[in-house]
Amino acid sequence: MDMREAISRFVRDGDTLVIEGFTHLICFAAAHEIIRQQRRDLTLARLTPDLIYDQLIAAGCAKKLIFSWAGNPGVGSLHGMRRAVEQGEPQPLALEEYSHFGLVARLSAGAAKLPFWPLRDYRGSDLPAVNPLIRSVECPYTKEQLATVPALNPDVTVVHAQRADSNGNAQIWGLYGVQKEAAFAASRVIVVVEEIVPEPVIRADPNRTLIPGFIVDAVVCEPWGAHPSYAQGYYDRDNAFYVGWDAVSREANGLEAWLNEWVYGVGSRAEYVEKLGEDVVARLSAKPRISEGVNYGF
Amino acid sequence: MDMREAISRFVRDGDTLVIEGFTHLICFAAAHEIIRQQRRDLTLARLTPDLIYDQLIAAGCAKKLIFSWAGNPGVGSLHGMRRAVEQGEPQPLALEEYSHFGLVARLSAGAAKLPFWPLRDYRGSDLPAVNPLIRSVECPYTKEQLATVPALNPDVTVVHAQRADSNGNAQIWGLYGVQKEAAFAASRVIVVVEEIVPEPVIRADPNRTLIPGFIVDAVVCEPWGAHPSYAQGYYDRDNAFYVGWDAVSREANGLEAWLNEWVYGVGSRAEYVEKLGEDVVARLSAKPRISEGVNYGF
Amino acid sequence: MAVRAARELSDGDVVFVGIGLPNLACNLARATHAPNLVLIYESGAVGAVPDRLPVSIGDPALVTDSLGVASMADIFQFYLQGRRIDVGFLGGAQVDRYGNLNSTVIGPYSKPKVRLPGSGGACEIAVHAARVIVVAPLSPRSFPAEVDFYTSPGQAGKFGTRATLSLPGGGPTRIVTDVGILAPSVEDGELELVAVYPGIDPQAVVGKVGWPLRISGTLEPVPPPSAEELTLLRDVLDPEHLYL
Amino acid sequence: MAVRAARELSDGDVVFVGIGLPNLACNLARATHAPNLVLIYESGAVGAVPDRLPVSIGDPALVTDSLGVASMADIFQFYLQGRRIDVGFLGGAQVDRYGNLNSTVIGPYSKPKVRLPGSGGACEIAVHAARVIVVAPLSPRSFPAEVDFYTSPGQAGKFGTRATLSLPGGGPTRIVTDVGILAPSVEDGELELVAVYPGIDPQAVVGKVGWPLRISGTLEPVPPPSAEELTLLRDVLDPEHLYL
Repeated sequence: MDMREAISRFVRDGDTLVIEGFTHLICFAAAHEIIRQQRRDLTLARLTPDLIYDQLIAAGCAKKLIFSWAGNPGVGSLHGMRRAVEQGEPQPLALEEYSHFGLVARLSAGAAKLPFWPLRDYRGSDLPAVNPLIRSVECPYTKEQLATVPALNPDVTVVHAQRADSNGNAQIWGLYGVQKEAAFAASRVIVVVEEIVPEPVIRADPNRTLIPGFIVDAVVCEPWGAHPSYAQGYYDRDNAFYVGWDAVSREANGLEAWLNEWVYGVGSRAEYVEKLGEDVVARLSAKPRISEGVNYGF
Repeated sequence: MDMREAISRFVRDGDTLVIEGFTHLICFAAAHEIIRQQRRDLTLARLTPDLIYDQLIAAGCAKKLIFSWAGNPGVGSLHGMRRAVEQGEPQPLALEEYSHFGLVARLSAGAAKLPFWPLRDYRGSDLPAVNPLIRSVECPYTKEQLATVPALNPDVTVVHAQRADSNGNAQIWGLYGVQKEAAFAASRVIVVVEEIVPEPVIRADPNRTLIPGFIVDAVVCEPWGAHPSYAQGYYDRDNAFYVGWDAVSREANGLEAWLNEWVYGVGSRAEYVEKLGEDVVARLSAKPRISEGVNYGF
Repeated sequence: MAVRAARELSDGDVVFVGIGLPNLACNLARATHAPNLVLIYESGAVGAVPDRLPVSIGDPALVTDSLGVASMADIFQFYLQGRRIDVGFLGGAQVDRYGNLNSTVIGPYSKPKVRLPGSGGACEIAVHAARVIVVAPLSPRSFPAEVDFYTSPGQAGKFGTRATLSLPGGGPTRIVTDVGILAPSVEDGELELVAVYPGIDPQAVVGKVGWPLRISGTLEPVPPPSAEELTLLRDVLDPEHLYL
Repeated sequence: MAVRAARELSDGDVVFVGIGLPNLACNLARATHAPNLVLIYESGAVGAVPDRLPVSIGDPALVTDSLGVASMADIFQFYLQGRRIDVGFLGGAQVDRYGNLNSTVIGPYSKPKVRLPGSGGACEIAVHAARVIVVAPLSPRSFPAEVDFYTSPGQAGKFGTRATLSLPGGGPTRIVTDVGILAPSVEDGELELVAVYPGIDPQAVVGKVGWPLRISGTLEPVPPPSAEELTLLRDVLDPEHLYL
């Protein structure tokens, strides 16, 4: 399935959407297609909104953000997000805030179809005071109070992975983030990969499979689909892009011009990569560091 | 460290002991050394007691068993365990019974240092009626009642793995069982491996690491240490042994004779393997099915 | 029974498989009408294609060439409790009139006549799987009116019905025996005889259970095993006759 | 500050590392007195040995040649809440008299003067790590008597003390600044000046915090960075001067 069809069929106005990936494997290709298809009133959830949600918010796709750390890592603020929160531009954005552990726990509960998840956290913190969804429960054994967060069950989760077979059995190596929990928690799952591989490639190393194909609704092959994020073994993080985003996004018209050029101005990820140019692709392409195989025989 | 020293230093009379591994990677070598060193009054916990706890119980090491499925898979009863429960021979054995999910949840809670774990289970079952440690908690969001089990924090967990470096950074492929949870839940961790490999072998494929070395107290190299269980890529399960155990263990003196010959009668795992003989080793040795490597470069 | 159980599976079903007959049934279904069956074992093997009949549920042949391996915590939390399983297979020493299963003890728990292995994953499979197929030969001893011990919940029982207990899965929907098939009635969840195998007299089946067995008004015809099914079972899937 | 922070680490410590100065401090410690430091990143990299200074906490260089990779659920549940972490590094826009940290908002939450990134993993690091090293330059604005928002708990505050709150970790034990080091007093957990760097007048430090700062009776001497430490930092660990 191509990205246009996957987004068109599985992402709807008003959905709660999770595109996860902690620094690694953040699916910008899906976000850009969502922007092009002008989805509206999304509730966006992610530990680190990162540039990907900054762009979705600036493009007017979102009405609410659920998050735990909102910044451009190592660089500064997310200006698009701040304009929405502080000035209501292009539209107001409601915030629901956790810590990383809290949001990981929300997705874990969602994946396990439990209504809540317990964690030892938040005592001595103001976070529960500003988020009434952080509550507590009494342990039936020790009688101590533990914090709780409610399950988060997205309507759609997009997982970017290095590779999958055509049924969506997806393999990830390097940082896992909360991709597995986000996928199992969702009603609909879109898997986007650097390569579609024959099923025997997956079956030759089953311990690398993170997402089983039978929970996947669409499989999209989108090389370089995570840029400016990265895919271990495929391409490096484009740190210069992250640093440069600060200047691009500082004013609304700068960010808008960027969207016009790099999102609305291209029809697909393939065009985006072509526009990125050979130099960037060459600079970021991964050098080989191939691991050894292991024996699955008996 | 050799097995004798590892057991001598880290397993004590009265300990709660977990030797996990679901069919795969069950560390009989550690159990046999515990029998030789005549540890007493152990509380043994395992999803499937299997032959390994049948032997420990028959050897008089255990006073209590925490379990969820007590049988010889595909064969029949565990006769050593039943004699202890039904006739108090060689000593009485207390039982504490869960379902698989319940015991997995107890170890997960232990690993997470939470006092309990919630699960949607046991309604319509008699299990909570015969085990007062299965309780319930009210969800702070939906007000529904969920089952709970208390944390299980073993004094010692023994994990068998295919390989580790000398610091105990241990890699497992094939079935994981609850080895990770059992290790993180424990106060002391003994890792037993088929091979000690140089640290760069571990570092060349970090996604295969299940247990980090810094939580490990002892690393023991014990080839064929899981026989008659198996190690994927090293040797097959000795199904004939499992089938044969029924006749061996049906009478107390048969089981005792087996222990005399195969446990007390050998000084180490190496002697056991030698006694096993070349034919058995040849029959069970794994055929090669080597996976491809993946690229960890950037 | 393996043939009849196999026919209960639909192509594409995600099946939580136990060892023995269920395993055989799944492999037969995969080889015939349901090539896209996804076999999941509680040991953690996902999409297994064992090239030998596994003796244990954690056999290495289940891992080699499988689609994935999951930790048991993930299997029980994300796959089973996460409601990703269409069909669970269960057996039991006792099956009662509402499909409650006992695999724990015959007699009282504290002083059992027979100590059975216990739940394993059976309780949670009965709670969560969208539907449960029970495979058990029919006899008065193993089909009492009420089980001695409720290991795994059926359609109703002393604790209430699935609805009053808020059990997410469908519970036992088909009981495949050696003479016919029982299924819960829509009205009250009591098992009734819905099919008998060729040559079996429905009335003779009635006496083999410990309650007054109702015979469904629409008794389904069950075609006998085909030559292809039998050949597959005997020559390919269980050549060593471990389970046949 | 990187040199001083590095010296707070002992060989063999299991350290939960943030990006920037803490990362630099850990690599300096590894290169000098603590070769067996285990670096863990909340992104999931365990035993990382980055061959370049990572710009982000999830840099691919943290994975290549690391000892292991864990899911974030495992990192937070089994490593951090599981009490396997000896040292956590934290910063914050505000550090108050009891070591409470604010990385959420300056001003009221609903109408902030400055919206900061938020907790990330800071709250749980402050709750669980056996000890927490805070790295922050000293100024009256960033060291108020009480933080505007309690993101991460210190030794005591409006909610109670660590003991009354049953917080498992040790909380902030050392606050490494650009002029000296603060540490909580044993009596009441209030931060006091326990060390000043060469050439710094302790009295001048007092005026730089928003509460009457006590000077410890046993002010520790702090040797200046050695030539080796400076060379390592400037030429090897941060050759592009990202953080120096």
